[in-house]
Amino acid sequence: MDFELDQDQQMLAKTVADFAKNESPVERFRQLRDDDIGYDPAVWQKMGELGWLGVAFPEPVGGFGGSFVECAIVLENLATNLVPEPYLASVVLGGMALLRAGTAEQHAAYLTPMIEGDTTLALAYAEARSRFDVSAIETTATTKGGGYEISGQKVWVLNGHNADHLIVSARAPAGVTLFVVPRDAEGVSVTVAKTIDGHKAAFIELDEVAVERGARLGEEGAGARVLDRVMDYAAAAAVAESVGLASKMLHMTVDYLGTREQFGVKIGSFQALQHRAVDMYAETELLRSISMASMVRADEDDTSTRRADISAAKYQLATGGIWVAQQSLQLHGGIGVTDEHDIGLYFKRMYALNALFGDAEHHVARFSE
Amino acid sequence: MDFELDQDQQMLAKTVADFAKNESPVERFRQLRDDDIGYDPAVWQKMGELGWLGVAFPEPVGGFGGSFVECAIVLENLATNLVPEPYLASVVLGGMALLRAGTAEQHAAYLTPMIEGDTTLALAYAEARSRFDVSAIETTATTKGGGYEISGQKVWVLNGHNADHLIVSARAPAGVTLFVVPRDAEGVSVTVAKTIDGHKAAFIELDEVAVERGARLGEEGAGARVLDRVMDYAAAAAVAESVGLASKMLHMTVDYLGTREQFGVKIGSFQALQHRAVDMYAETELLRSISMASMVRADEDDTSTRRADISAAKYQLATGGIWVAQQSLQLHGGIGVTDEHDIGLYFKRMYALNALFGDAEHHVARFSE
Amino acid sequence: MNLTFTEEEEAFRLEVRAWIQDAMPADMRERAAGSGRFTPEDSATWHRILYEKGWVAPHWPKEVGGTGWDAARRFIFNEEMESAGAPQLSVFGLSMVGPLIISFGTDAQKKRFLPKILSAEEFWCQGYSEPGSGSDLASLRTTAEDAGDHFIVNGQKTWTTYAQYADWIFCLVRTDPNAKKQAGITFLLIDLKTPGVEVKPMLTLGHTPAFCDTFFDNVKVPKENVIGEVNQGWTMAKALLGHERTLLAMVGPCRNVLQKIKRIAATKTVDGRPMLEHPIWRAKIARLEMRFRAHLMVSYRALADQQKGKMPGPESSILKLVGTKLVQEMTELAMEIMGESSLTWYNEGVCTPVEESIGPYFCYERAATIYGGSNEIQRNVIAKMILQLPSS
Amino acid sequence: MNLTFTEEEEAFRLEVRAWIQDAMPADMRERAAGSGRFTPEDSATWHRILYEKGWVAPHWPKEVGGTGWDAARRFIFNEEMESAGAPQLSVFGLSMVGPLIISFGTDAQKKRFLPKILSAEEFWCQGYSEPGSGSDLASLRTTAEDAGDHFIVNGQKTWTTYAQYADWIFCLVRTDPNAKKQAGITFLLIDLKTPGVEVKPMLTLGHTPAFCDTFFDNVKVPKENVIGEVNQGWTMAKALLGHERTLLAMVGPCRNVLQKIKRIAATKTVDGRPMLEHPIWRAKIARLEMRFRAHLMVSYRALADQQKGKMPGPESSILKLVGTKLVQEMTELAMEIMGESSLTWYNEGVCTPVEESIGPYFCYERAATIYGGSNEIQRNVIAKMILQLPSS
Repeated sequence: MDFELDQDQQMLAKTVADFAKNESPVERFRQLRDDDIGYDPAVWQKMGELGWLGVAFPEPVGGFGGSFVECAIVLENLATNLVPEPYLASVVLGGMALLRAGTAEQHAAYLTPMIEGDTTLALAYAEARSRFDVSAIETTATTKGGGYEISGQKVWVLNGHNADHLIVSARAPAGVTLFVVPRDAEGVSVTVAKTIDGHKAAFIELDEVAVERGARLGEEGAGARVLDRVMDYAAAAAVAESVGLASKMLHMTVDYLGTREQFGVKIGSFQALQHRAVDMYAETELLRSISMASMVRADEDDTSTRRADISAAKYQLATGGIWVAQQSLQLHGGIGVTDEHDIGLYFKRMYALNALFGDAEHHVARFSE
Repeated sequence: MDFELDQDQQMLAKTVADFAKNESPVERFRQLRDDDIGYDPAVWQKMGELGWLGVAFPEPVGGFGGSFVECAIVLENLATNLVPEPYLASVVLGGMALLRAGTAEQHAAYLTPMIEGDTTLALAYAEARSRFDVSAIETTATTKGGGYEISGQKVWVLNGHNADHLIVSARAPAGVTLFVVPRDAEGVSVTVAKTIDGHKAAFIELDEVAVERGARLGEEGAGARVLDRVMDYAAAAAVAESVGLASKMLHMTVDYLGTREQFGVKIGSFQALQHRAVDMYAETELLRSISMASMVRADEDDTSTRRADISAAKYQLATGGIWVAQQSLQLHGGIGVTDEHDIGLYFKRMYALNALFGDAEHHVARFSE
Repeated sequence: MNLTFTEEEEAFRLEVRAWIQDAMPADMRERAAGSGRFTPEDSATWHRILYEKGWVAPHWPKEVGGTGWDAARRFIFNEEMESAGAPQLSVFGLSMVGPLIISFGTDAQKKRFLPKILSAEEFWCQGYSEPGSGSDLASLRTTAEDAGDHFIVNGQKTWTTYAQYADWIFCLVRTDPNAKKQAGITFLLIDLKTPGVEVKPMLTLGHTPAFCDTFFDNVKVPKENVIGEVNQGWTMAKALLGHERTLLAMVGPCRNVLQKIKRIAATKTVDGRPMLEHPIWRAKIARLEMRFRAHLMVSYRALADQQKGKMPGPESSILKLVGTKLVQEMTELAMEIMGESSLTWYNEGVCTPVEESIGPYFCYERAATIYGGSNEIQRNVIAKMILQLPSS
Repeated sequence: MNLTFTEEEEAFRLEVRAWIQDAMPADMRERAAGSGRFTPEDSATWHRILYEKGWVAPHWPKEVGGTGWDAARRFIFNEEMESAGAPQLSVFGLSMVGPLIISFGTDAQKKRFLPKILSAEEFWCQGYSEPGSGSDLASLRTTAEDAGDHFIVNGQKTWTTYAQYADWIFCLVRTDPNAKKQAGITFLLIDLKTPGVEVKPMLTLGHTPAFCDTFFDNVKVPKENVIGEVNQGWTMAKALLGHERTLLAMVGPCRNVLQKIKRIAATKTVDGRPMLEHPIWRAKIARLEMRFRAHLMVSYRALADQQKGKMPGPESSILKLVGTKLVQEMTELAMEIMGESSLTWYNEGVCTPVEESIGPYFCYERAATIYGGSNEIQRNVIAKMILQLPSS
């Protein structure tokens, strides 16, 4: 057993952390909250050049042949400064779905350009009534000519407002199937929705969108299994990101406690607040530790081994991670509930991650199956 | 709306509190833990003479025509010194069942002597597989001659080891029915079981116990409704008792915090412990307040009004009451987990009350129906 | 003990209920049934409607514009207002400075200020907190320098809720810089239109337009605007705190969020059935409802004491502690039930209005455990004042 | 990062598993499957069986009787022992005073004490706490007066776990009454058969025969029984605390209680189905299992550090805090699942043996958040040492 990063991984972590610190202060995220896209395509391009978008993909598709651990490293370190580029949406959700469902040709057409930073992806899997069940969808793909016609409505498509290609799940004659649909295809209408964490997502209506046979990823009916697997990657990714958030929130809170004075002393000298900070530390370390397990297990093919740690990790985000966020806000007092202070931005991001890829009850139920 | 006790009720509270303080120090309970009966029949007799056993019963059966509030007052005040006489078992469980199910003759034969302190009662309703569902019983009452023959096994019959008369629930041809069975009837075997709170209960086997027609309380099949109602009284009684326990535990803990020194100062000056004590105070006051509602509602005939407050109260026992017990132990440190100190006796009694008459999940489920 | 209302009281309840139905404008009724969220303008409109009916200040003495109701009627009135989802009126005039003026103001002050509070001609806000003095209120640094018949006020107040809509602010200011912390503070009323006052709305976590910073740059305030005596402001502040306790019990907000939770849970499905019928989610809702019931009983006890003309018992000290935590737990559950929809943030047309109302409100209520004396400060105070634990 | 074991390690796991099955006496196997509760005699028997196999002290260096296993094998060994429900060995000799003697003892002390710890010829107990010094360990008052070649010890130790079965006690005693609190304390080994020593078992909450008071009345202790230097006892105590951290992580007890919870939940029914299959109760069990998994990963991180010969990272400081709380929550859930059967208290024949074991164990573990440095003290220490928050 070994919980340490190897040398390459340590280097990656340092490079990403340095980038976040030097080139993406939280101020950059703040400014981009009001931007139509919400992030900077030039920075995305640069991430591609630095190889970060391909860390977990095999070499034939333009990746570096690493494991999901590298993805998690990137996410955790980007999170410490709330870097807004759509790594989770495009690399983890879109990329992993493409990688697992697509052919070599499809990889070359859609995955490699994303890895190089030229394009972004989005995975349109959620629907108004699906609530974490990727198979409970009403979007249909009916065969038409040599291809399909897709109709339905997708909700909360992360990066769906700007992605070049959407991976869309739809119910084909043989079951849930994934398709690549260009965002600008005829019949696709995109409504941009702001999210609580200062990002954007899309509500997407597909109205008899015609796609060719080659847009289908894998066999008909193979989509649910792939999505199920991608949801595990996504949950592990959210957890990795939450470790970055929680660590930073803990750090900011401890700093604040050591600086802010009330009643003539540093408030960090008050025992009740000290104990609260210690409990925040404990929850953060529990989150970090189970995140390590979940990022390693994400690549595991055995479903029950993989799910146990990933569900436990997502549950720890929902409990310990959320608690850390709440307490960090509380311990910052009045300043914490202003938009001016950064702590609230981390707080809201934690809640957004909690709401995605299965909430506490979803993972509890799955874990106890 | 009025939450104050009237003058008679205030007098009753004071009399019971004085008795507990002067005549039943916790030491008396300690000694009686090793006694075969576990309480003192002479004290029971005295309670009868003082009228405490009849406060809530109508005058024709020898009571004082009061409300259940009076019962709750007695229980709350007896609890502050862990007075071991079987008030809850005999007055609330046995007495209320008899009152509601029996005829005037049966009241005269079984209820009045109990009210006078000459006898005690027990309600044998629980079975190994019933878990808070009074109708889920396997004990049978088959008609035989002019009477019935009862067979089955009852568990955790409070005061069942010493009661003169058992009220037994059994499945008769027309449904769940209650019967009065003398504890020394032929075919009744009693196994005494010690309970975690230093009391005793009985496991009772009924092996073809023959009873006459006159032993039946009410119509055949009327038992479940009565038991359901009695369980509400019992839950409200447990809550009232828990208010006495929690108040005492809070008081003992605050005293200890103000006395015990560590690191050269009173430990009650440590902010983390102060805040814990305040939260104990909050939970105790929540418990006291909802107990007031539940003791008033216990006499309410409208099921949904009655149940809402009683379930909310029992749930507050299971959450806040238990939490107060846990924290009072923790704040007493090492001495708290010795048998020598009284705090542990209160702690265990709180857990016993929590385990009876529906646990948190039972009342949550019922409340949300 | 008696928890039931008399027949007259129940008749009164029906009268109030009918009146609300009748008096509330259609567009507000629609908002009540939809997002449950009102604008400050709605609140002002409703204030004027109540004023015309004479029901705007049930808790004031009859001679200064109250209704003369006993506590039971006031309680019923509040319950009906909450159940109907009526907008909450601004509390700063009606429930904070108004009662203080009634208790401690001069006749001239009463005549000058009370009628306009009642009629909504003048709205008020509160100037207590400063950037450097949050929990440690007595360390405030806004000064009021004696300049003969007036003071010259300089400094900054923060968290001045709804100052952008207010006409007046009541402030704690330092009038004696040499006195010990709590001494030397004065309770002062300041007209926000006075030159030198600047109000800057603040962007908060919920992006709700509630909080402001208010700056004072050589602001001239006549001495007749002092409530109580000069340098006796701390006494005024403590008297006001007593009023705040029940205000901060959050009974109305809790009821409101519970209603919303149930409305949302009825429309979402898990395992193929509405969440409102799913055992796990029903239980989660029931737990909060049950705790709310216990909390409600604590606040009823305080009300019953008031009804008897007594000071509420010590248990009323926990109302803010328990109520603010509970309303936060409720908004958290609302977020959880919404699932992915809890991401929504000031959108139109993608979620239902009631769903749209949750996120900002959830964020807004994070402040509830901080303002009005943070819950940590509340615990310090209860530990000392009620449990009488030793000082460190 | 790598969380899997090598093939050799997996083979070792099977070897250990097979050996345990083979070596454990039939009556103990029965108790493991039944109540899961063992007598101190069982523990001693099992100790001797392991001793004969050479597996009694895997964490000791090979040259003094350890196994020479790396941390992975030690970890696997522990996991197999826990899964088999084998009795826990007394930790006071093997895991507390033993390692301390190995690190700080003289050659003579090593030769005298270590072999008999291994062989179970001598059992040990711990003499730290005193009635007046609980959390404030340094305020201890048991004195050891210098009398030439020996000390004269007077005082009282409390919470001396299993002293009634022990041969020796290791104590912190005050050797310099004039030194400041933590100075002037010495780590001393005392033979419990020395005249003047009296051991009185204490009745505890759980009525389990674990804790004793131990009294010293002019007890003569040779100076060669000092570990480290005279007046350097505090350094010894701190070194020992490091060992305690992982001992108090409660990984074994948690696993054990989880197993019992599932066994009991399989036999109880709610709404007509086994609790183990009821969504509400399954969720309650799963929540604790999930948290246990996170806790386990924290302890694995500490173990992995040890495997690399490094000091465990700061995160190991939370092990006691989280583990003791978790095992308490598990025993609480076990009680809850038992329903009315949780009333049972040392009965025979009315409940199953595993049910009978819960109540006393639940009571026993209430002490877990108190002993070994109460969780409040743990938080104080972490706040200062790791978070470096300011002192008050």
